[in-house]
Amino acid sequence: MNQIERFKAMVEMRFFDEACLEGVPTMEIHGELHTGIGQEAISAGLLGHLKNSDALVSTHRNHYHALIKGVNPYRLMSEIFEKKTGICQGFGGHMHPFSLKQNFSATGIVGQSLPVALGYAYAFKMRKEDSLAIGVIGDGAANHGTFHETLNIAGAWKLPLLVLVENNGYGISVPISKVLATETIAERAKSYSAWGKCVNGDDPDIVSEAVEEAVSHIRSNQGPAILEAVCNRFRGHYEGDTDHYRSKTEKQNMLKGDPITTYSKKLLSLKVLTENEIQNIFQTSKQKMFGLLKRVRGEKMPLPETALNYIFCEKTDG
Amino acid sequence: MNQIERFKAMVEMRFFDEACLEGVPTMEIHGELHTGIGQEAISAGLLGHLKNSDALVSTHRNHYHALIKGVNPYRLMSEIFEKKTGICQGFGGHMHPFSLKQNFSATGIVGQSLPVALGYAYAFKMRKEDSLAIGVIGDGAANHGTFHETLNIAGAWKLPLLVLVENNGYGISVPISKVLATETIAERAKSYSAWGKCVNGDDPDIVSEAVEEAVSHIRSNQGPAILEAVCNRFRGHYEGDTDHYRSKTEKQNMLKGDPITTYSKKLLSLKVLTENEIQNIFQTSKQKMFGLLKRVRGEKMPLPETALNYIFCEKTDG
Amino acid sequence: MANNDKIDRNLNGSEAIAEAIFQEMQQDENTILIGEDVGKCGGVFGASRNCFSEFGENRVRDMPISEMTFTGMGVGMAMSGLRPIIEIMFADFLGVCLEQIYNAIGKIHYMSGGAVKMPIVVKTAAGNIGSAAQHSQCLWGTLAHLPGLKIVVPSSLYDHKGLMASAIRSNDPVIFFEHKELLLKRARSFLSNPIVPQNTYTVPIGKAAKPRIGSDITLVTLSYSVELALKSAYEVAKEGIDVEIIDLRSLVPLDIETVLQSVRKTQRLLVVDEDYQSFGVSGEIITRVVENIDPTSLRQIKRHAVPDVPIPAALSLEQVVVPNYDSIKNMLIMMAKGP
Amino acid sequence: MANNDKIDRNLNGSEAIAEAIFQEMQQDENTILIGEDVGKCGGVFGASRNCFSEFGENRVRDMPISEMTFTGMGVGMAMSGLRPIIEIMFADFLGVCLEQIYNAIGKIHYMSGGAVKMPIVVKTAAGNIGSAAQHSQCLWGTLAHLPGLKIVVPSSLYDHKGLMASAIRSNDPVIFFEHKELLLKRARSFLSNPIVPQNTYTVPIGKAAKPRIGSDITLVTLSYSVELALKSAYEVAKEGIDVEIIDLRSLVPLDIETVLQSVRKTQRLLVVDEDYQSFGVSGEIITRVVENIDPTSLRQIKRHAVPDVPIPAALSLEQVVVPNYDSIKNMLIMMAKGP
Ligand SMILES: Cc1ncc(C[n+]2csc(CCOP(=O)(O)OP(=O)(O)O)c2C)c(N)n1
Ligand SMILES: Cc1ncc(C[n+]2csc(CCOP(=O)(O)OP(=O)(O)O)c2C)c(N)n1
Ligand SMILES: [Mg+2]
Ligand SMILES: [Mg+2]
Repeated sequence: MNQIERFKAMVEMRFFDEACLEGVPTMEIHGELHTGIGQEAISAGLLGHLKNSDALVSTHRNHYHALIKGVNPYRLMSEIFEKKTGICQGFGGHMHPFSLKQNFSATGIVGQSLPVALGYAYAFKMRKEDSLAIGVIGDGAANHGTFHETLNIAGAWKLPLLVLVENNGYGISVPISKVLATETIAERAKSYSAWGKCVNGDDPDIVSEAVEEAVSHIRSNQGPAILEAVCNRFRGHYEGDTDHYRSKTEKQNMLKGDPITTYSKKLLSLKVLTENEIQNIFQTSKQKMFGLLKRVRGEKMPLPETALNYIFCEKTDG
Repeated sequence: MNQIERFKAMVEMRFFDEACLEGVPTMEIHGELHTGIGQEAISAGLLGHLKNSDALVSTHRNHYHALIKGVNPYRLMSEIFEKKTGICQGFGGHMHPFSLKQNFSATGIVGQSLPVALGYAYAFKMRKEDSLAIGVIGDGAANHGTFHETLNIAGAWKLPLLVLVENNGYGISVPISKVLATETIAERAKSYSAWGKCVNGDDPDIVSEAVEEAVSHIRSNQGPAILEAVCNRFRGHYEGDTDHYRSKTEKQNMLKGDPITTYSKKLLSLKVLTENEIQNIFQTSKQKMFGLLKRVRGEKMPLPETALNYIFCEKTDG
Repeated sequence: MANNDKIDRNLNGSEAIAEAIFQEMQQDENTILIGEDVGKCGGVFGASRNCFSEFGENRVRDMPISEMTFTGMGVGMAMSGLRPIIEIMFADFLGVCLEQIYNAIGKIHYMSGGAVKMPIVVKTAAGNIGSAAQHSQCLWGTLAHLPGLKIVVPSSLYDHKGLMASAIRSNDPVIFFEHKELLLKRARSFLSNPIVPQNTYTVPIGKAAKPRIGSDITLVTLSYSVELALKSAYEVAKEGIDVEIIDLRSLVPLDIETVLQSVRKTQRLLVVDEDYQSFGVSGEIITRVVENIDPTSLRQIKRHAVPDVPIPAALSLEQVVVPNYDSIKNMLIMMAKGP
Repeated sequence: MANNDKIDRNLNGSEAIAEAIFQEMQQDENTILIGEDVGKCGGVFGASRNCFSEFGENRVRDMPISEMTFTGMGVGMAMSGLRPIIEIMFADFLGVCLEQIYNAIGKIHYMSGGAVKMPIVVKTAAGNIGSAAQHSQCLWGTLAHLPGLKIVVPSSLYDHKGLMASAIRSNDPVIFFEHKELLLKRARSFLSNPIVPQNTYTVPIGKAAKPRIGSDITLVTLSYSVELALKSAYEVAKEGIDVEIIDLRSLVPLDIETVLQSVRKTQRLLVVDEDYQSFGVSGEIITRVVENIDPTSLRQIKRHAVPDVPIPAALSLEQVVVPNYDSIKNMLIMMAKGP
């Protein structure tokens, strides 16, 4: 996967979430929304390393993971906008997208992505399939008991599991440094006989390299890996969060390090892209994503009379 | 605390549990009973290191911890025999003894001793008291999420917590080696910036030395410690367990290493005790514990009409 | 809203609760607050605002996302003499730490033969505000089924403060269910009692309120649905239907006497509940009524709750599964037409 | 016991269940069993005996004591095409992993708009056999309140096998409550159907059984209490009281039709439940009855369950809080004397 594609992916992700933001003040998205804005480099670093059969289980902040895993952006955005054309017909919403075809799912409950990913990993190994499972978590989720239980099992049985930690420094308002016993999360790898590394999550090339390493460790049947990518959450925890717990200075400094800007400069200086090409990518991506938005907005919501469908798949009388 | 007292403690513990065993076939103890037989050296190693104000939170296999923490043996045995004279008036039973005076408690739910101990540790530190909390667990419980959550918090805030792992090699029928990602449990200490050590849990002197180290680490405000003591569970998991999952050879070999016999030989060869004195200790302890048993058997069960007491401590009408 | 002119402070539910916590923490240094984002952030709904700066991080502690453990910590804290308030951000997450709640917090007083007290408050935000299946649940029916726990579910603004104060002072464990909608709703738009005195006061746990007196139908409900019920009752009153509303305030203890008195009068009972319908609150209330009132003097018994379905994401679906102002009104009108 | 001569295999409940699991695993290689001690040990109650040696450790896997995680694993396994049976040793421990059960297992089919199936069985041992507050609970009322889960609670030996087979074949998630007493009870001492055919068969989930036909009182119950009820009914028959017994078999779906038919006939209803009384099974059954039957044709409605108290350790206390043969008999006699 080359750098241009990584860059394009980042820009598309950003505009995808910016398009979603349009639905918040209008109440088209009527629950809280968590965007990945600022964290694009990590998902872009996954590009090219995953097979369709690999599983990815994500969190409340899942849009980018869905996109990188190949979920149809139109159907994803439709779901976020609670439309009948959504991948879950509007029943799931933005925190709970499911796509069996891509082995993609998510959960709104912190820490619970990992056991689900582990279940996939177990199945893959049991069936001697060459696939792996990625469980994505945030830094906050790394202190949840499932982190330990999952990695211990994966380590004991050498299951093909990658725990990808998007360390954006905060669990809502709580700085990870206040509630973590160690410097990094990845250093816990030894406790699970796992591969572990903590990298700069603002540069997709660095992330990609680390993913490469982790994935080849896993695919060569050596057991699980923890990849921690340090990044920033540009916006409040969710749309509506006043983010009053972070100082202005802290936020200003953070925004100076926009991974998209930084990466565009890198590609410019490496002469991989020209200023013009970069602008083109911005424009095309923006058009694409806001084009999706327009179409999504035209779609229908699920019919009220379907609200009691799908409680069970087999008929019951009770 | 000298070796003689350690030895006496071990012998008393053994006879305490052997006295309890008498209540099983007679159904005086009508639930399942977990004895500590074979694991005496660990609790004996705690002797002399704990203050009354220190807290100890134990598990389903809690008799020895209660005794070492200073809980009255008569009232403890009464509780095990479901008598009104029990420390919980027969309401708790052998898995749930509570004694506020000694800051001693236990739980029948695996892994849940640790958070409770951590709560004590937090309170001690907050009030600037010089006490520490011990959370006892088995090897099996070390794979429970609370192990991680508890140690991470204790490590992050340098709380005075000792996690004492009694590693008897099994969680019921499951060998710990089958379900643990590492060689030892104690080596996980690094993940929590904790002190950690794995020792032979069959020799109370070794345990005592390690406890000394751990406790001075904790009392000097350096954060939590994990002490893993390797031992054997001589009987089935509970009384009634057929223990068919362990081979005869394995069991025979295990019984050869009875820590009480081994320690008596050590004290003999060190000339700390004579054969005669050792026999005396056995006799006195046996008399003491079977004397308790006799008295306990004479006690009354709680009155049926009190069964709805203590649901709440404040009156309710609903 | 009738009281609007008397409202000198236009508080919302979260401010009323924060005030109770603040004042109780002032009065007893053993009272402490632990949970996610309760510190500098002041709670994601603001229900512990001002506490961190006043009492410091030892007593108002931001926890890592380790609910199972910090709930269990509350047990150790209580045994060591503290009086912990534990915040579990959303009721939906109770399943992560429920074991500690029902096996330890709810049972230790009993298991210890009365020797150990558990003066613990577990506070949590319940209810639907559009956040789909995993962030909209009430689950108070689940908790009420488990012995040893007092279950408090305030509705009026006045009760938010007064019941929280009582919960904190209680030596028994209390599960305190806030409703997200009420946490954010301001006094001037409350229909039930919106006046929150500045001084400390308590509302006793175990006594239902009767925010509306009426003679035709007894509507028993709790939490945010009390507001919906009041609005519906106001509307149907125009059509001559006189509804009596009972705000349960707590599920355990359950003030069934107040319910019975009302039903004896109206002979018509409607239970409205935002929790799932089956095996929950509505079944218990109705059963206690038929256990106590001669069936021949009961003309109608109905219930209206979430029809045993997860809360869907789309507004179009959500509206038909969660009881709302219109649906309650329709139930009342239908019942008024019946026997 | 009338059937004693037809019993060719004196199985106990755990053997009946193990046989169902064994046969279903033979028929579908995607079915796997995970849990603590389910492997070499064959389950602490023996309910997976023979499976480990037949199917090997990949398909019958001893888990570490990490219930939260291995329950969640079931979700991933199901999404990858497996059909996991998850054993949670005692129902009391469900609180450790309940979040995954109600937020994931129970909701994913719905949240995915029907796209994802959750063919998962969570099996667990409930009920009192003298093990005090933390190892005696039923909690089926707790689970039945949560949408998206089928709740199966077998009593007869025949049903142990047949309902487990149905649960495993079901594409919906099933919580399967075994009762410790029944797991250990042998065919020859069963009062309800003790014949377990060797071949595979299923008992449909959602249809109640009627192990005794009678005309005076309808006794609705489930699990081990069915055995107690049969014994009590046999005794009171001598005094001319003719009890009809309904074994619910499952709480979700709830076969209320069978209950209603019976109550229409007897006009007297007694619900017996070994779970906690309030906000649980008894309230739901009674409510559905009064929702469907004209109150004037109901002569008596009673319930008998654990009176909202933890299970005490001492036998002297336990006997007065858990419904037993005598207490049920006394209820029946008392009701027979009433209207
Ligand atoms: C079990 C559980 N506890 C709490 C929450 C509420 N919550 C949602 S996101 C979040 C913070 C998560 O932090 P992190 O894992 O770092 O992810 P980030 O939001 O930073 O991406 C919290 C506490 C939840 N959803 N689930
Ligand atoms: C959460 C939970 N899961 C399972 C059990 C059942 N159980 C009781 S003891 C035990 C094994 C514990 O093993 P370990 O921690 O090594 O302690 P040991 O019995 O060896 O002393 C199990 C699985 C339980 N009590 N609680
Ligand atoms: Mg974060
Ligand atoms: Mg062990």
